[in-house]
Amino acid sequence: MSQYQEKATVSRVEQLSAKNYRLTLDSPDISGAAKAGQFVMIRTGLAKDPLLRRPFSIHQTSANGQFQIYFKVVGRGTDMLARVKAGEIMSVFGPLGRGFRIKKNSPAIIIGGGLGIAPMLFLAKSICRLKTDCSNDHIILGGRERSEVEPLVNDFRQFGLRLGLATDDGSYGHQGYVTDLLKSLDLHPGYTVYACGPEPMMARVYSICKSGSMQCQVSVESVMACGMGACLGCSRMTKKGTYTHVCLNGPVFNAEELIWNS
Amino acid sequence: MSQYQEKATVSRVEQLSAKNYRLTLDSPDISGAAKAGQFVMIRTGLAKDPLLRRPFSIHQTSANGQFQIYFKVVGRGTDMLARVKAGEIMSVFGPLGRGFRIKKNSPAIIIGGGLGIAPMLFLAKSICRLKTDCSNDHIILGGRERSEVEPLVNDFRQFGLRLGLATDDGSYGHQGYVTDLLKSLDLHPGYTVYACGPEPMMARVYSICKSGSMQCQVSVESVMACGMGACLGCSRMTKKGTYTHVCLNGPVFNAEELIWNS
Amino acid sequence: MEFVDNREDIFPDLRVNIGSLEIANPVMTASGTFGYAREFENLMNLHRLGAVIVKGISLHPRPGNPPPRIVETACGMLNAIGLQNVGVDRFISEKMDYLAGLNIPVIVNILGDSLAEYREIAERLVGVPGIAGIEVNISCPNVKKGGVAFGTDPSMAAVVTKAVKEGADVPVMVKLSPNVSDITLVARAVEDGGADSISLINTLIGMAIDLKTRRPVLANVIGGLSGPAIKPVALRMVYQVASSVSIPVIGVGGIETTEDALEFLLAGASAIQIGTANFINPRVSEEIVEGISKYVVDENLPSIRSIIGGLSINDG
Amino acid sequence: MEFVDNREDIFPDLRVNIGSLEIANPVMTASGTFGYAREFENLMNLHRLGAVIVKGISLHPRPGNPPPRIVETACGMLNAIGLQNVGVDRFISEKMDYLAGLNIPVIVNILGDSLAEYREIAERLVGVPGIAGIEVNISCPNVKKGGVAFGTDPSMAAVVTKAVKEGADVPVMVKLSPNVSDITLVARAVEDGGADSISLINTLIGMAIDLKTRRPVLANVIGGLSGPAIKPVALRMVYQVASSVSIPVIGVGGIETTEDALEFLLAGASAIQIGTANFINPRVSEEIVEGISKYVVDENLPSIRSIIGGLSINDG
Ligand SMILES: Cc1cc2nc3c(=O)[nH]c(=O)nc-3n(C[C@H](O)[C@H](O)[C@H](O)COP(=O)(O)OP(=O)(O)OC[C@H]3O[C@@H](n4cnc5c(N)ncnc54)[C@H](O)[C@@H]3O)c2cc1C
Ligand SMILES: Cc1cc2nc3c(=O)[nH]c(=O)nc-3n(C[C@H](O)[C@H](O)[C@H](O)COP(=O)(O)OP(=O)(O)OC[C@H]3O[C@@H](n4cnc5c(N)ncnc54)[C@H](O)[C@@H]3O)c2cc1C
Ligand SMILES: Cc1cc2nc3c(=O)[nH]c(=O)nc-3n(C[C@H](O)[C@H](O)[C@H](O)COP(=O)(O)O)c2cc1C
Ligand SMILES: Cc1cc2nc3c(=O)[nH]c(=O)nc-3n(C[C@H](O)[C@H](O)[C@H](O)COP(=O)(O)O)c2cc1C
Ligand code: FES
Ligand code: FES
Repeated sequence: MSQYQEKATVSRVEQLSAKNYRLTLDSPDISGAAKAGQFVMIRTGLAKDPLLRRPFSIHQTSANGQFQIYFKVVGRGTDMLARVKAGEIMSVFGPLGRGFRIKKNSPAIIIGGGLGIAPMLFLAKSICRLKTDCSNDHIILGGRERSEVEPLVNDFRQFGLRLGLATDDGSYGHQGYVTDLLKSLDLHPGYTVYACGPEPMMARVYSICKSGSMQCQVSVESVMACGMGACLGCSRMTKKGTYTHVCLNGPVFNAEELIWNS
Repeated sequence: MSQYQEKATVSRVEQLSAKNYRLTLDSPDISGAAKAGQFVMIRTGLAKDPLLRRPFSIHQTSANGQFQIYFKVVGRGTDMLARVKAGEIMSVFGPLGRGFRIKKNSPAIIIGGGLGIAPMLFLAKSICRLKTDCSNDHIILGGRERSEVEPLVNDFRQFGLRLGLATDDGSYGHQGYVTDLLKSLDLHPGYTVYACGPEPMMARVYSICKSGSMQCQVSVESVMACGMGACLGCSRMTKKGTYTHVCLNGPVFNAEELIWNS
Repeated sequence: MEFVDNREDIFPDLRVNIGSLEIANPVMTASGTFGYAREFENLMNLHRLGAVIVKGISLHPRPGNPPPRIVETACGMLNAIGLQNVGVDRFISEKMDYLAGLNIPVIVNILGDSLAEYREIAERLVGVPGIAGIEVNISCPNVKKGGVAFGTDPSMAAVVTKAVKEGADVPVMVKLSPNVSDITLVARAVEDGGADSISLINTLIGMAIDLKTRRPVLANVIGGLSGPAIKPVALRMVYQVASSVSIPVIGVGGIETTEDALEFLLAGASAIQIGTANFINPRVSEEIVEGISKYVVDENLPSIRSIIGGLSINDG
Repeated sequence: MEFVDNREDIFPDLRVNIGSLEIANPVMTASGTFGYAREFENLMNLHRLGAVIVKGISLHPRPGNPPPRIVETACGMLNAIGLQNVGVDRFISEKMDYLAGLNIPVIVNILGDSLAEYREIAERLVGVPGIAGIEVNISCPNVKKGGVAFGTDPSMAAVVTKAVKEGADVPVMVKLSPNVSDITLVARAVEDGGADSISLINTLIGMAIDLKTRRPVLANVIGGLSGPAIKPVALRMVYQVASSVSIPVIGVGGIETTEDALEFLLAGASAIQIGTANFINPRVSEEIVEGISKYVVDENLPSIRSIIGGLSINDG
């Protein structure tokens, strides 16, 4: 398990919508070692405030030693990150955590909701590379409105998998939930569903998978201080009644291991 | 006494030597109200660290609503300030303090040492404006080496006053102290000496003035939290045995009011 | 006249009660961080303040500590001003006229070296027009005699409170030191001593060292830590004290924004004080009054009072 | 052989003594912030550390608190991990082999609910290879029983120290809580109780509130404040304690840089611990070892020991 603390140069900053940004970082060690579903911890400023690094999924990597993160401005750290300019240098730590366990022989349904779309590009890429043909696999992207989904769609199109789109307000794709689209598929127990998004979405996805006897992997969030097992801050209760740590044993879990309130 | 908290746009950033910078800020209210010797308090970052504003002398103002500061990177706040880019917006508070009391009918000797050169450009300008002819006034600039003095000399040349230059290492102008140059002048009690620089320099200047019965005004520094009389942090002992406050009663004092260790 | 619609005057309703003292809104400026208010007159609208608390006043003038008196720390600052002030008599003759003219409640922060001094200061303030209350500083870390011991020993704190109450003709707020093992013990002691309200926290005791000179940065060696760094400690203590006493609690420590202020109200504070933040943004207290006002409107609250102590604790 | 020049081995001389324990340099990792060291093996050279202090161990395994367990504050963080740990037996069987193999001093941080538990943990650690010392946590704010009371009451602190000393076969370091009125009283009590050294500070008790949900952010309501925000308090307490006891003091609280570490040594600490900073830069402890080494060379010091307690106080 190789983890690196790299000084990464920002090579590109894209503003994809009012609050959503994408950064491209030159970070050969991290991008070389990363697997889909893993994350990095980024220091968003130079000073002591904000103090802690912030966790971000690896959005995609490229062969030339770069990786991207896709994020939304929600607070002080992400606000600072959105002000970063190309050429600046950031301290990045990763890749961290356990990513998705790709089931090579099982058709995939990838579901990303809102910012949960972030890790799914890397996952879709990895699945298609592993399978060479992924035209039987599905990807479902959803969000509250058009701007949360549309800017990313082209990136997903390149793999040739079947794409379903949904927004809560119907401003883009199906009006409704990603789970509507999931249910509309001809589901069978052979599928593996990979999901990332808001907790209620993942809970609904898991309950569909459970009734359909499908494998379900989810990427969950937690407040993190260290991202690598040192602080024990990122605990989450498991069905066994013990705490697991999202940064070490996740962020991707088999959904059945966790407790879902819904 | 008008003081403003302005959101000032940075219109220019100049790096004058390895560690010395000059910022030009669009700040019509402050530049309109400022007098030579006054200062501003600048927030150097957006976050809570560094927490406090930093004090900087007003280097010069311009008729189009701009003022400049000239500063050296010595710690975290000035380091952040040196990274500011044109177009960024900073919170600036001023003008603060009591500036120089220009004696219209007295020939002036202006002495700036190191960063103490900063307020002297504004002072020279103000003196020359008030007197219309200042060719009998003197200005003496000094520093440890060439880079502390040379980049500013042209700005001082424009007023037509007599210019003396000194560096500790002799790399520019006279090798030695500004006080050597002061002593070499034909001094008489009519002069008013205005000085800003390291404490030992000001102490020596004052002792020369004292023996020559010349008026001496000095601009001194102090650690400041508020810059406007609210915290009582910037105290300095006076000859009377009471504390005075640099931000309110200074930064420019008659040297004879203060205690000088030398 | 009966047709005049007065709703604009009371909506949003920001009034809070500090015992018998009703103030227009819960925002006060903290002692030692707002001078004697006049320093701010050109920078903000002083009339918007709920109350002004002035720099600590002692019986006799005090010169304060030698410099350096302040040093910045991570998200905070240490101060060792040493209670520089003009003394109670000159305070009354030189400062109170202006303050009384502001027509906002003025609370006088006082500090003594002995019980007798505390009581005497309170007595000298009797009948002075414009004084709405006294805040008793039993917690300043920057004076060598008395101060600290009073604030850390519950029974001494109670006795000081009693002494000031006996002397004073206005409500008495006692300001607690956070440098104690159990803040609720001190709080209950001053409540028993007759305090009308409690404010907390004063500064945490801290120190900074200059590596180059190998000396303490502050001439006084130690100083009081304030600013956002201490907010979590202040919030915890306000919550603990508000749950332990029945008199009003005023929260102070690291408040910089409207959100900070509202958090203290949720924790049980009836009002808040703004300290170090005044140095960074001299308009901050007015901005927080505006922010609280907006919050009451946006959240459709009947009054700001409805959120005081409104924190829900999960027992789940 | 007598011609071998060994100066390179001892220059720069970073060795310090914690009572009978000599460590190669004054840099330790603080309990609860460095896991069981293995988490860092790919990120830094563990062999460069003066000592490793592992996560607090209790007699029986503890699940820890429900999430959220951490929240960032201004220049700091609150944690309420709740002493999640595998218990002393599994610690010995699962973790000690690796730790012993590192060949650096391992100090085991322990916590009990009762005197008997403290002593029993110490006894179970007797004879376990690789353990260089025990650090007694009498100050964790995150467990409801025992912990807090032990740390804030000097006589209880002394009794716990005695109990652990009776059980242990290695030097005992007692870790003090900063949430007390007079830290020197507790320090002297644990010295009298037989402590071989004292470490301080543990976290300050704090709280954070989520305005949107109107609930405490931490499921545990309160948590321990750590990070740069608390450094001034830690430095002051280390200075006070180092001036009050004759056993070695180990400084901890907000150390992020070499300069921070050196300031604690000047204040009287014989060694330092690095906590929260490990989360931000997992290599920080090694970098500080390097930084101290460079300082000793640059300043031409005979050894790092020569600056311990070297603070000059102006009496002027
Ligand atoms: C493994 C992992 C991967 C993530 N990947 C992405 C991603 O690819 N893109 C993206 O936009 N975001 C991602 N997040 C969430 C991201 O870390 C937070 O949005 C970010 O830390 C917020 O920082 P801030 O300083 O802007 O907000 P703060 O000012 O710290 O907080 C603002 C709000 O965000 C919430 N928040 C803060 N930190 C976290 C956190 N660690 N997890 C969840 N909520 C938090 C707070 O509760 C608060 O409501 C991920 C989180 C985890 C744990
Ligand atoms: C009235 C006044 C006018 C000033 N004008 C100028 C100017 O025109 N140009 C300029 O370069 N500097 C000026 N200074 C000094 C300037 O304020 C400091 O250099 C600056 O605050 C340092 O901030 P920092 O965060 O970079 O340093 P810090 O990290 O805070 O400290 C670094 C070093 O600088 C010293 N220092 C910090 N603050 C001050 C302070 N307020 N005064 C003196 N020393 C300090 C510290 O002791 C330390 O050694 C002035 C100071 C005052 C009081
Ligand atoms: C420079 C300074 C001077 C202070 N003087 C006093 C004082 O005279 N009396 C007092 O009770 N508190 C005094 N305080 C404490 C503040 O009133 C307040 O309790 C403390 O700073 C915490 O609040 P803050 O974090 O908002 O600053 C002073 C604080 C500072 C920073
Ligand atoms: C997440 C976390 C867990 C901690 N766990 C323990 C512990 O188990 N035992 C203990 O004595 N101290 C524990 N501490 C306290 C630290 O060892 C240290 O005393 C404190 O964090 C102050 O140092 P710092 O500011 O460098 O972090 C913990 C601190 C943190 C942040
Ligand atoms: S974030 Fe620290 S253990 Fe997971
Ligand atoms: S800097 Fe605050 S009073 Fe002068």
